[in-house]
This record gives sequence, structure tokens and C-alpha cells, in this order.
Amino acid sequence: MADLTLPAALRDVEAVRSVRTPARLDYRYTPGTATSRFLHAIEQKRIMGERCPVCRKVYVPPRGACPTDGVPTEEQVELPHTGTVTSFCVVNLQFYGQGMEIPYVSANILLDGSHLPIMHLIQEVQADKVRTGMRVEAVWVPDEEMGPTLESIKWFRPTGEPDVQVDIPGEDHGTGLGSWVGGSPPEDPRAAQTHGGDA
Amino acid sequence: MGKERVAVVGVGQTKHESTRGDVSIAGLVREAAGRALADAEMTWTDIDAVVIGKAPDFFEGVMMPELYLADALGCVGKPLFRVHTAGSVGGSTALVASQLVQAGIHERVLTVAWEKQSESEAMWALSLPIPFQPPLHAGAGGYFAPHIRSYIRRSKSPDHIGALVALKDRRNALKNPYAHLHEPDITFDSIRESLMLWDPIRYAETCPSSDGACALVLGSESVATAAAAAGRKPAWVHGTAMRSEPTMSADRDTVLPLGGALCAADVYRQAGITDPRRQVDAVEMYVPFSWFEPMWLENLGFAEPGDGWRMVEDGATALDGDLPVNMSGGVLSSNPIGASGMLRFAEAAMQVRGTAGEHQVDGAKLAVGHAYGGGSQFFAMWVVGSDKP
Amino acid sequence: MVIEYPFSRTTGPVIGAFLTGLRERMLVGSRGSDGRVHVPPVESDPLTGEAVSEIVEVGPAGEVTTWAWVNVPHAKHPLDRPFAWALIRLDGADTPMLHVVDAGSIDAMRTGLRVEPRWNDETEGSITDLACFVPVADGEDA
Amino acid sequence: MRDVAVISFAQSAHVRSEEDRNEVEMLMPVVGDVLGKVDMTMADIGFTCSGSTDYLAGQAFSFVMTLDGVGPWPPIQESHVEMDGAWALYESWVKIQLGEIDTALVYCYSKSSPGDLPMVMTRQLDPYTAAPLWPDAISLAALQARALLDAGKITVEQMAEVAARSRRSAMDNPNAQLAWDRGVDELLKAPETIAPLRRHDCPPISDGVAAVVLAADGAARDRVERPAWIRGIDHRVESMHLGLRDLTDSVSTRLAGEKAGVAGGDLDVVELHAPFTHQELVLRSALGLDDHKNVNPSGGALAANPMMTAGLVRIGEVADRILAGEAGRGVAHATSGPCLQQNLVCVLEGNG
Repeated sequence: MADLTLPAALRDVEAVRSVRTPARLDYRYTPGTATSRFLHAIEQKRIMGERCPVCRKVYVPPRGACPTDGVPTEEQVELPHTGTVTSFCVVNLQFYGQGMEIPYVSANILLDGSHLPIMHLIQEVQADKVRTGMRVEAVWVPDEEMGPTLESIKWFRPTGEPDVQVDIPGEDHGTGLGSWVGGSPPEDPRAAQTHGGDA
Repeated sequence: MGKERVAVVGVGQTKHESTRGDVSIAGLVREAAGRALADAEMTWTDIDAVVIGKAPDFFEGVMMPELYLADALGCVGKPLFRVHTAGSVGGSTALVASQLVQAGIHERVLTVAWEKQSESEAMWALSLPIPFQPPLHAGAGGYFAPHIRSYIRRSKSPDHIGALVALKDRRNALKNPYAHLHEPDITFDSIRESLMLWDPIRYAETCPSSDGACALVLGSESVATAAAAAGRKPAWVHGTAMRSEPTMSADRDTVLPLGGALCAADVYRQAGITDPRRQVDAVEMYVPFSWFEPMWLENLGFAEPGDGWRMVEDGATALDGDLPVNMSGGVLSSNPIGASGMLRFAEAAMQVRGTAGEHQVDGAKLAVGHAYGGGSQFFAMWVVGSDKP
Repeated sequence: MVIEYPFSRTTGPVIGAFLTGLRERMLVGSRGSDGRVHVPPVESDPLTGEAVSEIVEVGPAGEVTTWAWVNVPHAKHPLDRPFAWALIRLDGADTPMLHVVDAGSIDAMRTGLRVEPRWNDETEGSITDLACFVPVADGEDA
Repeated sequence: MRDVAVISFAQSAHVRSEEDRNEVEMLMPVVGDVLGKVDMTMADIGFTCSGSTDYLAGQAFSFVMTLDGVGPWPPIQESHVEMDGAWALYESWVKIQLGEIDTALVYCYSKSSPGDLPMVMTRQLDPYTAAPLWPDAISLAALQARALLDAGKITVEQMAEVAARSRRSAMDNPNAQLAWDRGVDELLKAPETIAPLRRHDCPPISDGVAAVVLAADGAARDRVERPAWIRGIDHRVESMHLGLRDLTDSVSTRLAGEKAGVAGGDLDVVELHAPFTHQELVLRSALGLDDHKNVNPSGGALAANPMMTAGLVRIGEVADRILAGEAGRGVAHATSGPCLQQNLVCVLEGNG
């Protein structure tokens, strides 16, 4: 840093080193068509996923697009309120804006009939008893508190059913996507168009 | 026609700290850029174009801050470009800059990546409650911890591997004067005794939040050749690659993402690497939680699936191992988010230039820089070497 | 949905000098390699990119180089009555700075108008220490 | 340089507020359209690049969710710029120059309606000495207009002529948001809003989406009869501080125009990204197009101004006219930052 010559009047006063610049911006969000449909169903205590017309997979909450095929997902599929824990973590830290008692469990839960886990809380069980493969069900807030929001599902709790085999991409590892099985690099399915296929 | 050669001819970074109270945003960025220019023996006016990268603008509350930085980075009258690809941005910014030289458009490009997290709090900016979207009940760690649990389950890794990585990286950081965390008293036991934040992630296995910047000067073949002739060794770029995949796809493996593996395969193909474990001399990879080291070792083809943790346990990734990883101390020791990817790329360049000081890997000739971002879905990599490709 | 945060910014020496000046009710700029004085001070020389080395006092009065009249102020604007945004070249400076002029009426505004700062009662080292500029009472236009 | 062309362009209708659809839902039909026009799918695309800013949506990483709307699986080569889509096109053009890919998808989107856009834009300014004053984008543009009027470079009548012509042209543009037919005299009877600007001098606030497909050499010729070849493209930036600039000129546009080769031939069509009427006059002057007869036939940004998108739309509007055989050579311009701080100029030609 080069030396800075100051006017005499500023040499002997305490220099300002920081400044607070408060900023407030107001945004008025709209949820989008697919999310609106989902939230209206939630208010009625129904969990509605949407099926991709190409790969037939069911996404919940739906975002309006199949992330694999890039097409709208419009076919509505009502899902049961049960699912399987595919993975989880035990949280021992109070987060900004969160009012949870610690420790608590945040889990990836694959709802039956859907293909991508949602993240939600597991309660009504000791944190150290939660397992991958555990069967769980949604617990709803009291009827008077129900609204078009995901918080209408208060948390999930164990159903007591036996654990099941978790089957998510990569789980079997032998053909896990992204692994270098047998030391050979994965084939790029898009290699044809990335190496001047048309030229 | 086709790709011209490009090399790193200048590297600079700031001292990374939780709060760089002595500088403005412009001052922070200029500190790194000025050092890269000095390293390249250039002045601001020698530069043809500037490429800037950083993570979300909400971190500092300045929208598209490169516009404000145009003066500070000597860009007036020049092309200025801003990249944002989530956590991988530092890496992808360097790649965009290198392409400007490879395409023959510019001879000397300055690229800078930065974050001044102390202006707000990353946790605040990342957890802005967006109505209608599923809440993240536990911040970024809460998102990645289940992936790590899946990795442990799949690989049958013993549960102390994360602590071994943290210990290695923090000890490497003691050799790096720019690193944020210098914890001379850290031990395996102190890491194991630190608070279990997001089981299976302990506090001492997580990255800090830093203010910091990193800059590179990229030169054309003639610029790099001249630098070499003047005794300033360039780091030649042997390969560059980026891959992206969806956030919320039912088809993707969040532990060993296909995008990461394809990115590595692409960059090795360009660099003529067929056996990465043996041919690569040093790796800087993006490890914000210690467990990502064994995961990325597998994803990037350095270990068989399920065996990454064995390399850690065997000490293969230590500074004196056969494949040193995160010689600088890594993201675990300094994390100015937007700059973190470029710091990985910069360390790889420093290694093959032989300018890494106390954390130099003896005789490193070929090094890999790696960055990732989003929900393990954006990947950027390069391979740099001491020899002209 | 409100996004609100009290960003706390460290200033470094150059912006810090400007804000220190404001706290002391004094306006300063930076002198560039060509001798030109820029207000607010810039951290690097606009011509060479090198760090600036000299902070000099300017103003306090100056002249309006361009202006815009706001009839209906936004709640976030610095003044709650009709006012002018203006670029103001302070005496001793070569380039103008952005601030507001409390001129009362659009008819009182013109390019070349001489203005001087009106300070807040309390100053803390912020651009908002300058409440506004006001026309110099018997000022002669430049 | 490798020959690269715009072979397809698509955009949404631009509206004041997309109430029902989120960004992904706005984007998908346009991406489907831009690929469908040239009978392509994502499987045919070598590189994808998008432009957007988190500040419009008020959400960090907004582009991450939007990416899902193009179906990036298997993993794609992809990048994102926190800039107008015109710069995403620039990055894609650079990428194709490297010779490893032949095609690129460029898209950008704007949903400004959730926020107070003129105030959101103040967050771009110097965070220490300007942003705390909340100088809205319209007020800053008004300072520039006054400087031009004071310098005698333009008149309010010329400004009104730009407004009248642009909105009249927009009547032929089904995607335009603001289109009408009013005379200059009528316009000048309206009061000044932020003096010296009148309402007609200002752009609408728009939500909208645009997308382009680029292709090189044979890949372009195979798919369309008359590709819109990019003959030159360059971008330059100036100081953010208005006081450090000559507001009555656009030095960076002039420089970018010279580098892009604007003067290299007659122009059939010009699309300038001028959100305010006086800015069209500044840009014309900087590009040596003071008397050009066919500027902004789409209506320009005065007819629809989706942030981060209106620049790419300019390139698309010129390309569409070349693709359709209506124009032989054209210039498109994009801008960013307060009062034309950063500018990109692109020269397109129909003859391969």
C-alpha cells in the first residue's frame, strides 16, 4: 500500500474505518403455477407430485419442470403420506431464524411413489435412533393452523414398520454413476456433440 | 484455427481473514490483483481484459459489483466480464479468462475472484427464507451432511477419516502465510472432541468464513515464453473442463456425481493423463467439509469407488505422500467463497511453477485444480504443467 | 418478503479519509497522476491504475454541472420534499460528485448554480452526514 | 476467427408482471421454441450459457434452479454470467472459437416484478458514497439527459421523436409491452416526471425471457438457409462514477463499435439497447449512425425492457431479420450499468 498524504485537518483525528449501510428491499413473491397447485393441495392435507411425461418419474414438491428432460410436468399424482429415510443428519447447532430444540434430525425422505427425496424434520423419536431405511409418516399441524405452506407438515415420525432397502442413484456402487469402475473413465454420453460431431 | 496455448504468468492472493478490516472491497481485490501483476512483472495498463468472479451478490449487498470495481481494476476502456457459477465460480472464472487467450482474442488477461463475507453473513444470505420453497432446516452443512452419511455407509469408511483430513489440511495451512486459519495446537483429538454440528460433520471439519481474493494473470504463448526466458516460470494450461447437472434430479448420484467424473475425464483426456493417480503430482480440490476429500478422490478417478478413505488413512494425500492433496491448507483453512475455486487453481499453478514456498511439493510438474458448487452439481477443473503442452 | 441487512463495510484508507472528512464536516478528494482532483476520492489512478497517494481538501462550495428534478420523492430518497439530484463540482475539484440539492423549487435550479453543503446536526462518517447541498445565498454563478 | 452464426432466436411476450409463472416456467417454453425452430434438442447442444442477476428475484443462486428448466442431464458443459444475456452469447462465441464444440444455447430471463426495480438498481452503485443515497435509475438517466440538453447535443423534441417512433414500431411487435401511436406535440404536452425526463422518455419495467442458438460453420449451414453470421463482437466498460465520465458521449460504445467493425459496410437494421430516449441519440452518435433510417424496428427497450435480457433481444431481433432474408447486414448493441456504463456491439451479416 502506497503512503497516503492527508490534509492537515485529518491527520490527527481518529480515522473512520467502517460504515454501516443498512439496506432494505421489499419483494413480493409469486410461487409459480406448479408450486401453487402443490400448496393448494397441501392446504387440503393432500401431497400432490407431478410426473414427467418423458421419464415417468414423480417429483414432489413439483417445480414445473423435469430436471432431467427439461419438459413441463403436468400429470398430477397424489402421494401417500409415508416414505423412507434415505439419509439424514443430526443437528446440534441453533441456526439463525430457527426455533428447533437441539439436537434434531434433518432427513432426506423419499415419499412412496416419488423419485426424489424431500428434506424434512424427523421427530417423536430420539435422534440417535434414526436410521437410513427407516419408514416414516407425515405429521400435520392442527387443522386450524393448516395453510398453503410446507410448514403444514409439522415433521415426520417413524411408522414402526420394518426398515427397507434404500435404492437411490449410486447406492449399489457397482454401477454407481460417476464412479471410475475398474479404473476406466466414465463415457461422456454427450461426447459426440462436444467433439465437433457436425463438422 | 483452434486453441492457442495459454499459461499462468502471475499469481496473487490476499491474506485471508474473517474480517479484512483494513480494506474496502476495491482494496481487497486490488491487493490480490496487484500481487499477480507484480508477479508477472506487468502494470495495470498492460492488461487487455479483466474477468471477475464471485458468489452471490447478496453476500456484500452490492448488485453486480464488478461495475463498481471497473475503476479499481483498471478496466476503463477494456472488456470486463463477470462470471457466477455458484461455489465453482473461482474455477470457472479462471477458465473463462483462459479461453479469451486460447481463442486468440487477448494476449494478457487478468482474472480476479473474491468475497468479503464479513460485510454480512453467508449464513444469512444463503438462508433467506424464500416463501414456497422447502426450508433448509440446517444451512449448508445440513444439506451436505446426509450426502456424507451416504458416502460413509456406501464405502464402509471408519468414522475418523474426516478428522484425519482436517488435521492434514490445517497443518498444511501452517506452511501457507496467506491461510486464514493458523492453528498450531490442533490435534487429532481436539478435532474429534470438537462439537458435532451436523452429525457426521464436526465443527473442526468445516471451513471458516473468510474475506479474501485471488488473482491470476493469463498470458498467450508468446507472453509465457518471454516470461520463461526472463526466468519466471509459467504454469502451462494442459486442459480445462466444466460440467453442470441438475439440482433436483432423481437420476443423479449426490455422493459421486456424474458431472464431476465427466469433468475429470475430459480434463485428463486433454492433458494426456491416463493414470491420474500416478501421473498427477499434486491436487488442490474443493473440500469445504473434510469428508469431501475421500469423496472427490473417488469422483476424480484417483481411487476406486469406496477406496478414497484408504488413501487418506494411508497418508497418501499428505504433503509428503504420493499424491499430495490441498497443500495450501485448502478450503478448510481459508474460504472466501467466490475466490475459493480460484485459490485451488492458483495453488496448482504455484506448484508447477515451483513458487509454493513451504508447501511446495518437490519436483511437481503436473497439478490438478478442482472446484465445485451448488448441491455438488457444478464442476470446474484444470490441469497445469511446468512443460509446454 | 423483506430482505434487510445492516451491511457493515470496512472502508480502507481512501474511502475512510473521505468519510472521516464528512464526520469533520470537510470535503476531500484524491489527486491523480495528471494532477486532476476526483471527489469522492478514487482508490486508484484513473489513468495508470496505480494506488492514489494524495488526499486534498476541496469545496465546501461548488457548482451544479447537471441536475434532475424529483417532484415526488421516494420514501428511500434523502429528502422528503421535492428536490434535485445533482452532479456538483466542488471548488478545487476537477470531477463532480453526486448528491442532492434542496432548492425548494425547480425554478431555483439551473446548471452552474453555486451550492454549499448543509450538514446534519450529528455526523458519524457517512455520505448521509451531508444532509444536502443548498444554493449559496448570494452566490454568483460560474 | 471461426465463423459463428445466430441460427435461432426466441423470446416470450414481455409483460409488466408474470403473476402466475416462476422463472423456470417462463423459461421452458422459450427454450423449447428456440431449439424447435431449428429441429434441435439439448442432445444437439455443445455448450449452454445463461445471464441473470440474483437481485431481481431477491434470491441467491436463482440461476441454479432455473438451470433445471433446460434438463441438464446427462451433465452438460455450462456457464452463467451475472450480466445481460448478450454477454452470455459473447462467452458462448468465445467457447465455439476453441474448435471443440459447434453449437451453443444462450438464454436469459428477467422477473423484475417482485421488487421495486428502480430502487433495486441503486444497489449497483458505489456502496460507500452513492448507494446509501438511493439514487434511482430514472434520476441518474435524467442527469445524463440534462447534460446532453445543456451541451446542445440533443433537444426534447428529438427525445420525443425517439419515443414516438419506438412505440409506433412496437405496434408491429407482438412481444412488445408498450406500443402506441402518438405525435411529438402531444407527447411534449405531458408534464416532466423526473425533469427533464417525461414518462415517454422512460422504459417500461418488464418480465421476460429470451434465448438464442449459436452454431459454427457447417453446423449452421446445415440447419438454416441463411445464418446470421457474427462478423464482429466486442464489449467495453467505463467508470461507474458519473463524474469521471463524459455523460454526453458513449466512449465505450464507440470503441466497441470500432473493434466490431460497424463501419465496414451499409447497415439494413440497427437495434440499440437504449432504455431512455436520449440514450438512443448518444448511441447513434457513438456508432456514427445519426441519420440511420431503421433503428429499433422492434421498438427497442422503450417497448420492452426486461433487465439482463433486453440486450440479447437486440441481437435476436437483428438476427431474425437476417434469417428471414429481410436484412443483409445489421448491428446490435447491449448495455449494462448506470447511464450506459458498459456496452457490447455485435455486427451480423447474412452472406456466408
